[in-house]
Amino acid sequence: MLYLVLALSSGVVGGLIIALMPNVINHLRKYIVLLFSTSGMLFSWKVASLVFAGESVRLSCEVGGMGFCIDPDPLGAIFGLIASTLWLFTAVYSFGYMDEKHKQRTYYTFFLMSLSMTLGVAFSGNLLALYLFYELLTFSTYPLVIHERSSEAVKAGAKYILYSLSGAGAILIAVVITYSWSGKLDFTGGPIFAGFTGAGFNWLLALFIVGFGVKAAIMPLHRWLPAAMVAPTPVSALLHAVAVVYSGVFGILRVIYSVFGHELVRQLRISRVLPWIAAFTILAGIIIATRQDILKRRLAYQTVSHLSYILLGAFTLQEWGLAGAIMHMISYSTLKITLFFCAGIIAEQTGETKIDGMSGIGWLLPKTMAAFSVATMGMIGMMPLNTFWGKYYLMKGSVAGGKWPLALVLIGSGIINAICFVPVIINSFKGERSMQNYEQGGKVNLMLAPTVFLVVTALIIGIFPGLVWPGVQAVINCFY
Amino acid sequence: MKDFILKRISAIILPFICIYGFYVILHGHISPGGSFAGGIIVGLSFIAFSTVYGTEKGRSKLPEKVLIWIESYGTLWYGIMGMVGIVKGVPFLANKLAGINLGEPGTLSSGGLISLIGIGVGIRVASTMVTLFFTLMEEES
Amino acid sequence: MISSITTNLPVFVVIAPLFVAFILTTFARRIRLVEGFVIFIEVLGLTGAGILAVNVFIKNIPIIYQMGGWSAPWGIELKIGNLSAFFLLVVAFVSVPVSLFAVNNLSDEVGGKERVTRFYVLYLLLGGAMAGMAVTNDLFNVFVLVEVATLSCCGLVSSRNRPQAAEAAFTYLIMATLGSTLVLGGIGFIYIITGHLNMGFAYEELNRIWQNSPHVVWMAFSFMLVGFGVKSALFPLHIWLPDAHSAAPSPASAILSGVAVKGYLICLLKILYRVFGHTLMQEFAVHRILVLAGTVAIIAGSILALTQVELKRRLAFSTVAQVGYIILGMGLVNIKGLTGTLFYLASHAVIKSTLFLAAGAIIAATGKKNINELAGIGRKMPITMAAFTIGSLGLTGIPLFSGFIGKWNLILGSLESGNIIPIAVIIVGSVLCAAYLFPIVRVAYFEPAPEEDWKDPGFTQKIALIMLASAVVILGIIPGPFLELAERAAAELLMLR
Amino acid sequence: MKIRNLLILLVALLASYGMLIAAAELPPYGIPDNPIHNQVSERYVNGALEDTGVPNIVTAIVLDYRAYDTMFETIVLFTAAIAVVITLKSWKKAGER
Amino acid sequence: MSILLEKLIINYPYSIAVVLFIIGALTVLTRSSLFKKLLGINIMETAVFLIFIAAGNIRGGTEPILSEGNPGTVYINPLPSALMLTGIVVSVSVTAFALALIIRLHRTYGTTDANCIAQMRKEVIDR
Repeated sequence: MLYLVLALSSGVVGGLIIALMPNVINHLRKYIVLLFSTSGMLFSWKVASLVFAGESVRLSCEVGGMGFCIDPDPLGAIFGLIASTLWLFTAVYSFGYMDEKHKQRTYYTFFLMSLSMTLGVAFSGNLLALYLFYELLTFSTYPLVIHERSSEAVKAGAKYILYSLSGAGAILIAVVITYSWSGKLDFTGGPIFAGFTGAGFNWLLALFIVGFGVKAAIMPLHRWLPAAMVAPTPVSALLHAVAVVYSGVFGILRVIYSVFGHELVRQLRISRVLPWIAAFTILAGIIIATRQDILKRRLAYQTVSHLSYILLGAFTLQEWGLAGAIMHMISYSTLKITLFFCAGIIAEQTGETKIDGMSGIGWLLPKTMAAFSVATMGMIGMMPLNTFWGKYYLMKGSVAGGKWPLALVLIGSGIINAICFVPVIINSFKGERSMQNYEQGGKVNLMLAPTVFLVVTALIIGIFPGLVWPGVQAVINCFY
Repeated sequence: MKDFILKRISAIILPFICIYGFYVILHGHISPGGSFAGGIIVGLSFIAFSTVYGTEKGRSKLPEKVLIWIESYGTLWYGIMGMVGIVKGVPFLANKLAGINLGEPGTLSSGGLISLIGIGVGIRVASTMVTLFFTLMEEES
Repeated sequence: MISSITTNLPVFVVIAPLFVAFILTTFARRIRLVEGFVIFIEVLGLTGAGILAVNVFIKNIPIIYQMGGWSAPWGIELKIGNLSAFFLLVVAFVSVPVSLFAVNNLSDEVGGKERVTRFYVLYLLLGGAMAGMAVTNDLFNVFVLVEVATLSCCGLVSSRNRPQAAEAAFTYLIMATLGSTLVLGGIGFIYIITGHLNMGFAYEELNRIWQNSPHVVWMAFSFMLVGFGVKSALFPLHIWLPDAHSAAPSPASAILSGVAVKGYLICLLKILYRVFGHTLMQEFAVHRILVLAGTVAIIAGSILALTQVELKRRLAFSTVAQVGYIILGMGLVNIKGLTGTLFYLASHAVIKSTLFLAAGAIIAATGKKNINELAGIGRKMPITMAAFTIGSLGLTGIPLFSGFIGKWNLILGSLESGNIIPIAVIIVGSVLCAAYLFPIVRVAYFEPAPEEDWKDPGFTQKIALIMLASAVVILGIIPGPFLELAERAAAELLMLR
Repeated sequence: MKIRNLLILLVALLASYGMLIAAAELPPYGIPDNPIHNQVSERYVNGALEDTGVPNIVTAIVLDYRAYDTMFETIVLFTAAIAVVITLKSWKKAGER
Repeated sequence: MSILLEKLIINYPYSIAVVLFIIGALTVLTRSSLFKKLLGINIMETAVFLIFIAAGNIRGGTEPILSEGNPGTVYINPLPSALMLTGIVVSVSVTAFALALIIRLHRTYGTTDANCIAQMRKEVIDR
């Protein structure tokens, strides 16, 4: 209860402090950011431990004649853990990246605020709270997207906010329809539509999935994501590879398992189409990625593809599929953020953003490129990296669901991942480069430390998947 | 306007027009016509005067302050007449209920508040007409 | 004494501002006194409206006031049900901060002391007419009040000493008079076939004998719709509004967009539901027409607002779009929809006043009219821009702001009426609303400010902005009794009691 | 411009058709038992004298039965006067006087 | 159709009022001269007044002023006349205000034609 409030409020409070603090103590800003992101992480760990211990951490209030309720369950707890933990690393990384850059106050303010919003999405206990925090997340991340203030950035920001608001509108309609059909919005006590049935639910589910799919970057709705890559790298890494996009994925998981319930979804006709949409997105995303020559855009399209791994797991409606989805959620986030960190380091150190221009980079930044290679292996889904397990359970789930072609899709996408990123690595170790003719921006060590740490974490989880398995098990027990 | 005959004739007629207007106002409740018609006639007499003798002369007869005063308090007069009812403990604008002696029908003093209200309305209608005329006539300052 | 005041409160809330207006002109030069009087009477009116609303809310039976003691079919009666109390509260509340904002702030836009005094006179007359519209229960009285409101609105517009103001005022006057002529014609039709001017009696008579002359009822419907549609700027008839509302002095724009338009909408609501009655509306499919007109107005108004580059014009066009929401809600003949409409009406009254006052403060401080010139205002005028931002969030319908509850109820209502298109339109409308409001906020906060010393407006102006903005938030967070009042008013309109 | 006028003409024709039908449907002109001559007007005609004490019934209605309307009527005149004055008079700024 | 015409002829005041109304509306909407617009408005209002007054009329009725002596007289309905008294005053006020606006526009632009003013407005710079 108290921990919940602290976890949710730490971001907002920190953001306000940074926004309002006088200029004379700007040198303290980093420490404030560090303090509050740490507190956010610790308290969300505490909340998660309580949740996994089976205690109910509930916080509900009546606002505007409508009940908003915060009530994390294992799924939300896991999302909260991922987000808040990675937030700390990203904060450290940003200290290096944002060093001597402009508009730091705005950046850190909204950086911390969006932590609160993400945790709110994760811990929300009914659809209204989910919708509210989803909207607020859009607004609190908008300033980060347009951080560069260039016309391109403004355009990207407009695209981002327009897409997100349209999605949110679809969600609002769906929420109202849910309310008027079922009369309740809380997730606790089984799915909302338990025992309902009818053809109308096809459309309702479609509406929900379109709404959340905007942020989850399902294929026709993904266009804002590559555009949003104009943001500074930490933002792209955290928000557009993990937090924001996960809020969409998380929303879809919520809708399927907490609003509709997998039994109902299994009865719906639409449930036969959904896995194939996910599969299409997986392949199309990664294939488009191979044609990008800017590293960050390539990573963005890879994000599009990999998000649909998780959705695929959810859409199979199998226990193993759900397990794979959760596994992939955890492991993919660590590695993807690593990839973005590496891209950021490269861009900062050498000013290279195009892939062709990266020949020989590997000799200049060996640690970075090593981390990059390991992460790429993970993306391909090799042993002994954690993503392997995610993929493994996904395949298991899709085969168990009697949809073995989906397993082939997964394998194929792994291969295309290799085609897409191995050349980058090889290319980066070709030819000679000397460090002299580059001006070095940022503090490389501050940027490198979290990167390496994350890679190590990924390896550890990959070798001992039992570390995270209880959480996954808890989620499955909660829904099946 | 330099026309001698017009000036003389209007000098003779206009007072009677004015008096007639007041007559119509006063007899509004017992004969055809009423406060509005009478007010318009009174106003017209002044308007005719200032068309014949020039706006300045007309203004000198009815200075702006007087007009503003009449308009404001003429409209307020209506409300005060209405408040009589409230003071007597009956609804706004009550006449017979307020226990006012309606007088013997057909006489000038009959109708209780009606005649009083009528006089107020008539006078302020006249002043409004004159004000509108002066304001529309006056040149760019 | 006290008892006489409380029993006569319905008429006092109407005539008090009018009486003050009459005597203001006699000491036109002493502007401080004038402003003091105006604020005083506004606060008094707010108190009176509050007392009335509490009475109605507790007793939950309409207060009937028979003017001059003549009972209903012969005399004029005032009827203060939940609807009237609701709208009285809105009018009285909004006009207080607006007059606070106007204090000591008009000499640039209006001119010398006399002009300012006359501005206040017209302002009070408008307030009195609005209060009268809220409480009256007589058809012809509605027409007279509408005329008072129209003339004072046009006067307020033309009080700005710019040539455009006169032009806008003339267009406004001609269109509005056309509208009120149509309204008078509609009243005439109703009166001729029923023989009653009192709304209740006309309702009974009309529902008894309408089969005899369906075409007359139909013409009466269309006259009312077109007439009040012109006056409240329903989409195809809105052509006068942008000029008028952007040319007027800022407090006037706030009161025009915030309250005046709503007054006509309330009259339309009264006539549709209290005179014709919802059965007759459904008989003639008027509710479908309303929904259609509302959807068209939302989309078209928002798109037109997107194309504007001038701040006040954009806000004016957004008023066109928002009127669409209210008309749409009138068409969903059920409690949720009408509750949503009424609540949305109130919240838009508050929000649009906030936006216009903030815009006025910005324009007064910077002299910049266009949106792209407002870079960095947010830093230099924090309070003004904060109020503007809160208003934008409210108008877009973000949760925790007042607009959201109205939209929520509207969507529920259109679900209840089994109509899906309005829902989509409402959502599209709010997305468009974000599209035309948030660029302003972005430019104001996230772009470098030029080296000029722009300041927040004076003390009273700040107070006014803070009052309105906090009202937006409070309505969004604890609508409680207000929403309850709106629901009861909706039930009253549907004659479910 | 042409198109606009044509459109207006079309609307006008439509409206006139509807209004003519309505006019034909209105109660026949000048008949004593039209709905408009109901108890309201009877009360006015028969009771005005003892209610208000004035034989001119129109005045009785204007200034007594429906005096509230008439008050607003005078207010309309007042409003018009103020509006005309504010439109045409004393253009100078506050500082200049 | 013939029945319609018959009824229209019976209700000839209403028919005339309709014609007047349409004339006025067309004048307002199509003419560009401000004066003509104003005249159109007045014509429309007159039409509506005509409808009211005609509705109040009774064949063979006299004006509603009680006169002692002949008790058998039929008085016309006084209410519409009273209402239209108000209506006429209202239209007078509107006309006055519109004239004032026209004068101001004429002072500013030197013309009373809406189109010319619309063209000129571009050139006029705010004071």
